Amino acid sequence: MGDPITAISLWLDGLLAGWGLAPALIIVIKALLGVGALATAVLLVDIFLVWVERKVVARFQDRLGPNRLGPFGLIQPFADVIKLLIKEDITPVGADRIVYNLAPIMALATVLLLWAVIPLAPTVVGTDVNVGVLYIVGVGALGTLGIIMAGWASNNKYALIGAFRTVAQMVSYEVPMVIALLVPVLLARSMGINSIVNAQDSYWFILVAPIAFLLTLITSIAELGRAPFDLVEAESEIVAGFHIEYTGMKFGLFYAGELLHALTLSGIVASLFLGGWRGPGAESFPLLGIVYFFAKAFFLYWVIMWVKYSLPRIRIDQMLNLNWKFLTPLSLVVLVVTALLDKALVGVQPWVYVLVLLAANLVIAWVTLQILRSRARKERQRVAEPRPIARPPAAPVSSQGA
Amino acid sequence: MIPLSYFLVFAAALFSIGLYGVLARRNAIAILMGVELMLNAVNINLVAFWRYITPTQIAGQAFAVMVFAVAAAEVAVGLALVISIYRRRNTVVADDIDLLKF
Amino acid sequence: MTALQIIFLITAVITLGAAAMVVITRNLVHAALWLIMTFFGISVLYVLLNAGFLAVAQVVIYIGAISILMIFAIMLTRRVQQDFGPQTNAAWPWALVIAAALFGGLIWIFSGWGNFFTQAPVMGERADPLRQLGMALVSPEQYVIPFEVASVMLTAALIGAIMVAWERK
Amino acid sequence: MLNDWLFIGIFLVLAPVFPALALVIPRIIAPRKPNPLKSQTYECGIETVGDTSVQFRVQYYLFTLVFLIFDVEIVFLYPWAVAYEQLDLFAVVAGILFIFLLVDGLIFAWRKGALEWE
Repeated sequence: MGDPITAISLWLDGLLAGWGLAPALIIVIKALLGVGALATAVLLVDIFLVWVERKVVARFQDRLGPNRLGPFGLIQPFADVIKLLIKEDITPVGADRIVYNLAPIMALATVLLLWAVIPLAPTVVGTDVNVGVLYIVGVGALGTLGIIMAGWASNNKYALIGAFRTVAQMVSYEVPMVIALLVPVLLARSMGINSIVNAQDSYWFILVAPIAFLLTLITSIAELGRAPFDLVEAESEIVAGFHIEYTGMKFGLFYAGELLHALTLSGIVASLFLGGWRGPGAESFPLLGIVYFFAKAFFLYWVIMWVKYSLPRIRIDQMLNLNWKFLTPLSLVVLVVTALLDKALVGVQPWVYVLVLLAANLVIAWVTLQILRSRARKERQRVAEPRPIARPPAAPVSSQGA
Repeated sequence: MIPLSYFLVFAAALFSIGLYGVLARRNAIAILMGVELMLNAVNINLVAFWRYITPTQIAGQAFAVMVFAVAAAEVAVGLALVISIYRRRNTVVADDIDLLKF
Repeated sequence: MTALQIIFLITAVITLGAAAMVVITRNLVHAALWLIMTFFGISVLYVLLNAGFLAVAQVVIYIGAISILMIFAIMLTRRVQQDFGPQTNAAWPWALVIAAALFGGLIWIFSGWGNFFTQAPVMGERADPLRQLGMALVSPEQYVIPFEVASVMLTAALIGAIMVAWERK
Repeated sequence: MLNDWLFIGIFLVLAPVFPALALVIPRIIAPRKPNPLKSQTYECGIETVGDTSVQFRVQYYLFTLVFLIFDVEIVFLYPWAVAYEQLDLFAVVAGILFIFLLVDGLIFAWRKGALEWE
């Protein structure tokens, strides 16, 4: 009795066949039920995430967080949802109504779509489509589109500037992300997420590709637009960025999408590098796999929040420099080294393979740190030089703004 | 099952729509959009012929990949030209960009 | 009518409608959004053709990169954004005639071809087009030269576009 | 093969339904009293001046351009990585050469200063 999911699936097969339905129709009905169950479960987790977010940020700031409504304030997010539902929703003057309403739907729907390929347990896999990793990148691109639609349709300068910044950041960080994601694909020889999890049966890929893991995590945080990469919604400059004009549930959808996106990306990173649902006994008791998966995903989610509430916001030039002059070259180096070593180490014992790749990663990390240290020394000298405090503007300000 | 004719008719229609866009639009960016439609129609044909005529050889898919690269290069350079012209002449209407005439 | 045919027809009608809106609509940002819809429909057709890799590559490259570049270009040429006048040139009826003639001609040529109504051969369970593609792109007997040339071309396009679009003040 | 995509296809149809529901419910239960003052564009309290479509820097275009080229090239490497088991040394070198051509473009953009935000 280790596998209730397969049992339910078989029972449904028997039941529907008993009604005299065609086999093709049974597959469709089962897929429909699966999608409905998965999406509902994910959205419930999403509501729970509101509570996690508020509780954890309170602890980071030495507060208690929501604690009045229900045990530990657990009912609080439902109250939040009801409040958002009965808020008046205001469409700003001059907005492009269709695009304006479509944008928040896209923001949440694209995040939901990612769950179609994430394996929760050995038997609870939405679908192991053979291009899973690129599917994730592609759906992420659709999310970018939702943001640009929101910013443009709001008919607000700040929203448009915020959307432009967001998109510039998201597309920039997609480059090292796509390169870093190539490393687990190379190691597993497959793009299917579940195939990648299956390939990690003897060791997790974080052991052979720790730098790729860190790169994926950093670029994920940037894709999310969370601190320290939250200059896209810098309150002091452009108020809230692309969702400035959204009220009530429309704003709620952006908020829910952002929280769920964080957990989703944590889950993807956990699947690609931390073995996903793998853990002792997960093969024989698939439900344990769900527990392991969410434990790993929530651990990474907590790391993302830890980073968010610890680091200050970076400037836009620093953001772009970090991406193009540090993360992208580093990811290319990691990819080439991994590819070459993998080909050179054909037929060796697994532990030799792991040790050599781990050592190579450590060497790369050490060299990178040395380069960074010397750059930081120069930067400290540059900043310490005496500079004029304030100057009157020499020429009229050019028309190129924003 | 879907016969090959469906895909070919679809691709021909898409190509014609793209051609109309290229010939009729005034805005240079819109013309580039028409070119994209035509390239996509070509791609559909390549992949359809691969699937229906020579599924064991991968030529159709490989050339579809090349068309992707060409489309990306075309858009990158084309839009760069449009932006450059816009900054100098303040227009993106293709009929007004007739520098080469004189 | 099988289920696949119905899915194809719905997708095709939506895609062609979106493509028509791309060339008709006056607002350029809307044209770009319709273009994205067209790309998405085409990616669904790739799935129907068992070309999963091309389907996701279509979404990543066309929707995720090319469309966003186009939207940026539209917003950079901002005076154009407010141009809601007629977006077609004087010769548009001729363009319509040429496009219709091309469509008719293509259909006429196709209809005389013996394989026009051919059905798709069954793909074996062991067929793996993705792996086959990966090997074909870098194998010396097949497409390694076009592959590397594509890379050179993209690099050249990058250099050229930067030179054209960017001028230091 | 198509069965794999069936799930995603159904997901594609159903995924927008949930957020759309969340937008329809407030239509019914939330108050709706629009007035011209309320629906003004928000800009820190002051009245908005001028046109929404401000002039953007060309840098946004340049970064997206570099991204486009990189994205296309890296997507082509994915089949190469999937087929890695079957590749001989020549094929591996061909892939690495592809990456080096990519690095070429990056070095050019860097040297040219197109990656600086001014």
